[in-house]
Amino acid sequence: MAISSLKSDPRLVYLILLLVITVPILSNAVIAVPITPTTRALYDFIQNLPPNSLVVESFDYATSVVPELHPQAIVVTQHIFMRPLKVLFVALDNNGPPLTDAVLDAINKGNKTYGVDYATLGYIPNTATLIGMPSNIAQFLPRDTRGNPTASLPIIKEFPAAKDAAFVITFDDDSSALFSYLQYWQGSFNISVAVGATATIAPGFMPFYNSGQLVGVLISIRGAAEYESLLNQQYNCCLGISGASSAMVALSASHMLIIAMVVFGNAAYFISRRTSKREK
Amino acid sequence: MLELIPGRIAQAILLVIVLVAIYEVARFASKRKLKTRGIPGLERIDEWIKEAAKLNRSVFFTPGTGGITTPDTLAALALLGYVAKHCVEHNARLLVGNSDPQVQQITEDMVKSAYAKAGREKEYTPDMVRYISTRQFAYAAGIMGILRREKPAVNFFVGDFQAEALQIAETGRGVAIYQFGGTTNTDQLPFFMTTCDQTLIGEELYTAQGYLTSDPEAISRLIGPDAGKILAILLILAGALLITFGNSILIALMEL
Amino acid sequence: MSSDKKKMNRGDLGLQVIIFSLGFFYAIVHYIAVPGIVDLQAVSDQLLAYLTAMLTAAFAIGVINLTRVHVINIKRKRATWRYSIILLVCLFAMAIFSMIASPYALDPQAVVIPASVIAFSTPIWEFLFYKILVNINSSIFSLLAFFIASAAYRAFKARSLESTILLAAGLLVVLGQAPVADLVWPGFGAIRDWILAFPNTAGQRGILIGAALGILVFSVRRLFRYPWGD
Amino acid sequence: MNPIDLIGVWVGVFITLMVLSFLYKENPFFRLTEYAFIGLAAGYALAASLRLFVNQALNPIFVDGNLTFIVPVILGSLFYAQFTKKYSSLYRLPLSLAIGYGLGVTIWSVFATFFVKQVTATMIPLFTGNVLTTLDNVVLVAGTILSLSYFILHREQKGVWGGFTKIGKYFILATLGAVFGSTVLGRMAIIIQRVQFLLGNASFPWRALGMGTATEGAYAPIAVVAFLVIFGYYLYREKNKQPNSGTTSKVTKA
Repeated sequence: MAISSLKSDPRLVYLILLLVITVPILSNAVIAVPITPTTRALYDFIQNLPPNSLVVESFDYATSVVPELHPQAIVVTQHIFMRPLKVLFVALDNNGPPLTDAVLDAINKGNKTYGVDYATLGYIPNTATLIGMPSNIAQFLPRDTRGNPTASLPIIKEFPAAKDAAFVITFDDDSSALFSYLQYWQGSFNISVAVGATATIAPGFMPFYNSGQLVGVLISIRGAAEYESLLNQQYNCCLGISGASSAMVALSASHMLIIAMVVFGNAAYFISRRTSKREK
Repeated sequence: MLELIPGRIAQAILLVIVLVAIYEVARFASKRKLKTRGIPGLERIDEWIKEAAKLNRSVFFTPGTGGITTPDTLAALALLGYVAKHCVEHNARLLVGNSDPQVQQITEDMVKSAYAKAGREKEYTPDMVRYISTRQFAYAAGIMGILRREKPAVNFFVGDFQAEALQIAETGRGVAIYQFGGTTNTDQLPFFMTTCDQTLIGEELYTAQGYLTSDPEAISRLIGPDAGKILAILLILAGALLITFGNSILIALMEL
Repeated sequence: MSSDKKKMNRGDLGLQVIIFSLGFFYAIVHYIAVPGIVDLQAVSDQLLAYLTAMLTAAFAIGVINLTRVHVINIKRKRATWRYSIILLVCLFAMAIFSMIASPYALDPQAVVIPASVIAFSTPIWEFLFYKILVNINSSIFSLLAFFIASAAYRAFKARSLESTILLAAGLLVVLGQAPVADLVWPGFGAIRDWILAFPNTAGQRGILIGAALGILVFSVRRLFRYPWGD
Repeated sequence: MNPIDLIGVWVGVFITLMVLSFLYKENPFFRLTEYAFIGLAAGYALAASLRLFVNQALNPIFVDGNLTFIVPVILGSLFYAQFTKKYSSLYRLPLSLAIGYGLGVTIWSVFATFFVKQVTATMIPLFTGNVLTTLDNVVLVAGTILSLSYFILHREQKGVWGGFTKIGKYFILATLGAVFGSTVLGRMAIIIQRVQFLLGNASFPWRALGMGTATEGAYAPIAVVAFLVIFGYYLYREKNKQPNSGTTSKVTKA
C-alpha cells in the first residue's frame, strides 16, 4: 500500500474507515464500557429524585446529530419512565417534537398516561418564551403538540409553573440551549440542570460540571452506552434499546484507526522532511 | 421601597465594578493611543500575497457563515480589507466566497473600493466575490469546489465557522501553499490549529481587527475588557489563597 | 472598516431610546425589586408575552428570502436552476404537509380540516420527515467522519511545539475514549477523564471568562449607541 | 411487514448513499439531496414557526379574547416592511424591541453564569492534604489564571509576562486537544449508525427513528446493491462522455 497514494488520494482512507467500522458491526460483538464520572453523576441524580418530582426533558438537537443524542434520549427517557416522576417534553430546536414522539413510541411507558404523568408541549421558538415558562407554562405554551389547551392538562394543573421543576435535562447539539437553561432557569430559579451533549461541545461544559452548575454530562453515543449499562445493572432490562452498546466495538476500532493515521501521517511527514533536508 | 434581591447583590456590585474598570481602562487606552499586542503571522500575509502573484495563483478568502452582526464576521471583514488592499498592490487575483447575503454585498463593496482606491476599477470582475449558500454544507461543498478548481496559493478562512470548517481546512491544506485561519469557536479551533500555518485563537481574532484599524476608539474597545480579566485573575488568586488557609469570606461574599 | 460616524437622525434616536429603555429594564429587573409598589417580575413576564407574540409574527421571513433567491435562479436560468425547482417543490410540499399532519399541525383536532385529509397526510408527512429529512441530515453529517479520518493522515501534523501539544492531548483523549483501551489498561480511561476534568476545564474557563467579558462590553455599548456593524 | 416502512428503508438507503457518493466525487446525486434538504428543512421550519405564531399571538386574541395582543402582532408585521422599497426602514422598530430585550437579559445572565459563577468556582484550596487533589486544584487555578492571561491584549508577550502567557497558551492547546479528541468520538458515532442502517443491522434503533422495525430494516442491503449498480452505470456513462480527460478530480498538492 504505497504511502504516497494515501497522501494524494483520500478515498483510500475513506475505504479503510468503512471497513474498520463494518466488520465489528457485522460481528455483533459487544464490549463492557467503563463509566465516566459525569455519566454516573447524572444516573445517580435521576435515580434519587424524590417521587412525584417534575422533570423537564428538552430535545434541542437537529436530525444531523441523531446518532449522538437520540440514544441518550431513549435511555434517559426510559429511566425516567421507570421511576415515579412526572415529565414535560419541550424542544428549542424545531426538529425536537417529532424526535420526542419517536422516542415515546419506542420506550416501555409502563402504566403512565398522557396528560397526567407526561405531556409534549412542543417547540420553544425564542428565549423570551423560555424566560417566561418558570412563571407560567400555559401562558407561554398555550397548546400541547396534540392541540389540547395546556392549562387543561392535569400535569399542568399540578405544576403550573416550570420553577416547580426539580430538574431539566437538555439534549443539546450547539450549547445555545444549555446556556439558555443555565442563564435563565438556573440563574433566576436555581432549577438543577443536566446536559446530554454531542462529543464536540462536551469538553466546553466541563467548567459548569466542575462548578456544580451541571448535575451531570452525557458525552455522545458512549455516554448513552454507559447509561444503558447502568440502567441494565439496576433494572435488568433495556440492553440494546438505544443501539449504543452494540456500537462500542466499532467505536474502539475507528478510534484506533485515527490514532494510527495521525502517527503514520506524522512519521511520513518527518521522514520526507528529513530526506529533503539531507538533499539540500 | 427599593431593595436588592438577595443572592444577586454581589453580582450587581461586581457588575458595576467591572464595567467602571473597563470604561476607565478604555478611556485611558484611547487617550494614550495604545496599540493592541502584535499578532504573529500578520506581517507574513504580505509575503504570501506577493508569492501568490509571482506564481500567478489566486488568493482565496471566506469569512464563514456568520451575519453582519456577528463579531467574528466583523473581525473577518476587517482582515479582508487588509488582504484586498495588498492583493491590489501586488496585483494578485483575489477570490471571496460568502454564505450570508448581506456579507456578500459588503464584501463586493470592499473589494470594489480596494480596486477603486488604486484607480483600477475596471479590473474588478463580479465573479471575484461569489455568494454560495446560507446552508452549512452547501456552503462547505461550494467552497471546496472553488478550492479544488481555482487551486489558490493562499487560503484565508477567518470568521464564524461551525462543523464545515474541517472540510474547508482539509481541502485547503491539500491545495494551497499557505493557510491562514481564525475563529472564536473553540470547537473548530483544533482543526484550524493543525491545518493552518497561522491561526488567530479566540479573541486574537478581534486583536487582529484592532491591530489593523488605526482607529483609537476601536482599539480602546479591545483593551478595555483587559481590566475585567485582570480583576478575575486577582479575585481567583485572592479566593484560592484565602480558602487554602480555611477562610471562605470571599466565596461567601461572592454568593451574597 | 472603521465606519464613518453618521449623525443619529431623529428616527435613529427614537429607536435607540427604545433599545436603551427596554434593555436597561430587563437588566435591572434581575437585581432589584420594588415590593408594595409594583411587582416588576409580573410586568417583565407580561412584556415577555407581548415580545414573544411579536417575534413569532416574523415566521415567514426566512422562507420569503429563500423563495426569492431561487425564483430568481429559475427565471434567469442560472446553472443550478433545475435544482432550484426541486428545492421549491420540496419546500412547499413539506410546508403544506407539516401544517396538516406534523406536531405543528394547525388543526390537529380536525375542527376545520376534515379528518380524512389529516389521516391521508399523516403517513406522507412521516415519510418526508423520518425517512427523508432525518436520513439526508444524518448522512451529510456522517461525511465529517471521513474528512476527519483523511485529515488525521494528511493534515494533522506536529509542525511546531504548539501543534505537538495539541495532538498529544488529542490522542490521549481519543485513546482513553475507546472502550477497548480500558481492557488493555484502565489508566487510559483515567487519563482521558483527568484531561477533560482539569486542564481542559482550566483552559475552557479562561476562554469562557474572556468571551463573557467581550459579550458584556459589546451589549453595554450597544445599549448606548444605535449604529450597529461598528 | 409494513410496505410503507420497507419502501422507507430503501429510500433512506438511497439517500444515504447519494450523499456519501460525494466522497467519490461531487455529482448530481449529491447535489439533488442537498437542494431537497434545504427545501424540506425550510418548509418544515415555516410550519413550526407558523404554529408558534398561532399559539402565542393569535390564540390570546381569538381564544382568550385578550385584544391587547393586537399591538405586538402589528409590530411584528412590520418585520415584513423590509421587502418593500418605500417602507423598508420600518422593520427596524420591531427589531429594536428584540435587540433591546435581548441586550438586557444577556447582560445579567452572561455576567452571572460565565463570569461570577466561574470565578467563584475557581476559588478552591491550593493545598488539600491529599497529593492528588492538591495537584488537581493547582492545575485548575493556575491553568485558569494563565489561560486568561494569554487573552490580555494590551501587553506584548515578552519577558517574564511572556513566560506566563506561553504556559497559558499550552493550557489552551491542551484544551483544544481535548476538543479534537472528543470530536473524533462524535464523528465516528454518526458514521457507525449510518453503517448500522446500511447493513440493516438489528441494533439500529429502527422504531425510535420512525423507520419501522428491524424486520423491514433487514432488507436495507438490497437497496445498497441496487444503488451501487445505478451509480456504477452513471460513472460508466460519465467516463464515455469525456473519453480523454480523467473523470475524477485529482487532489494533488501543488
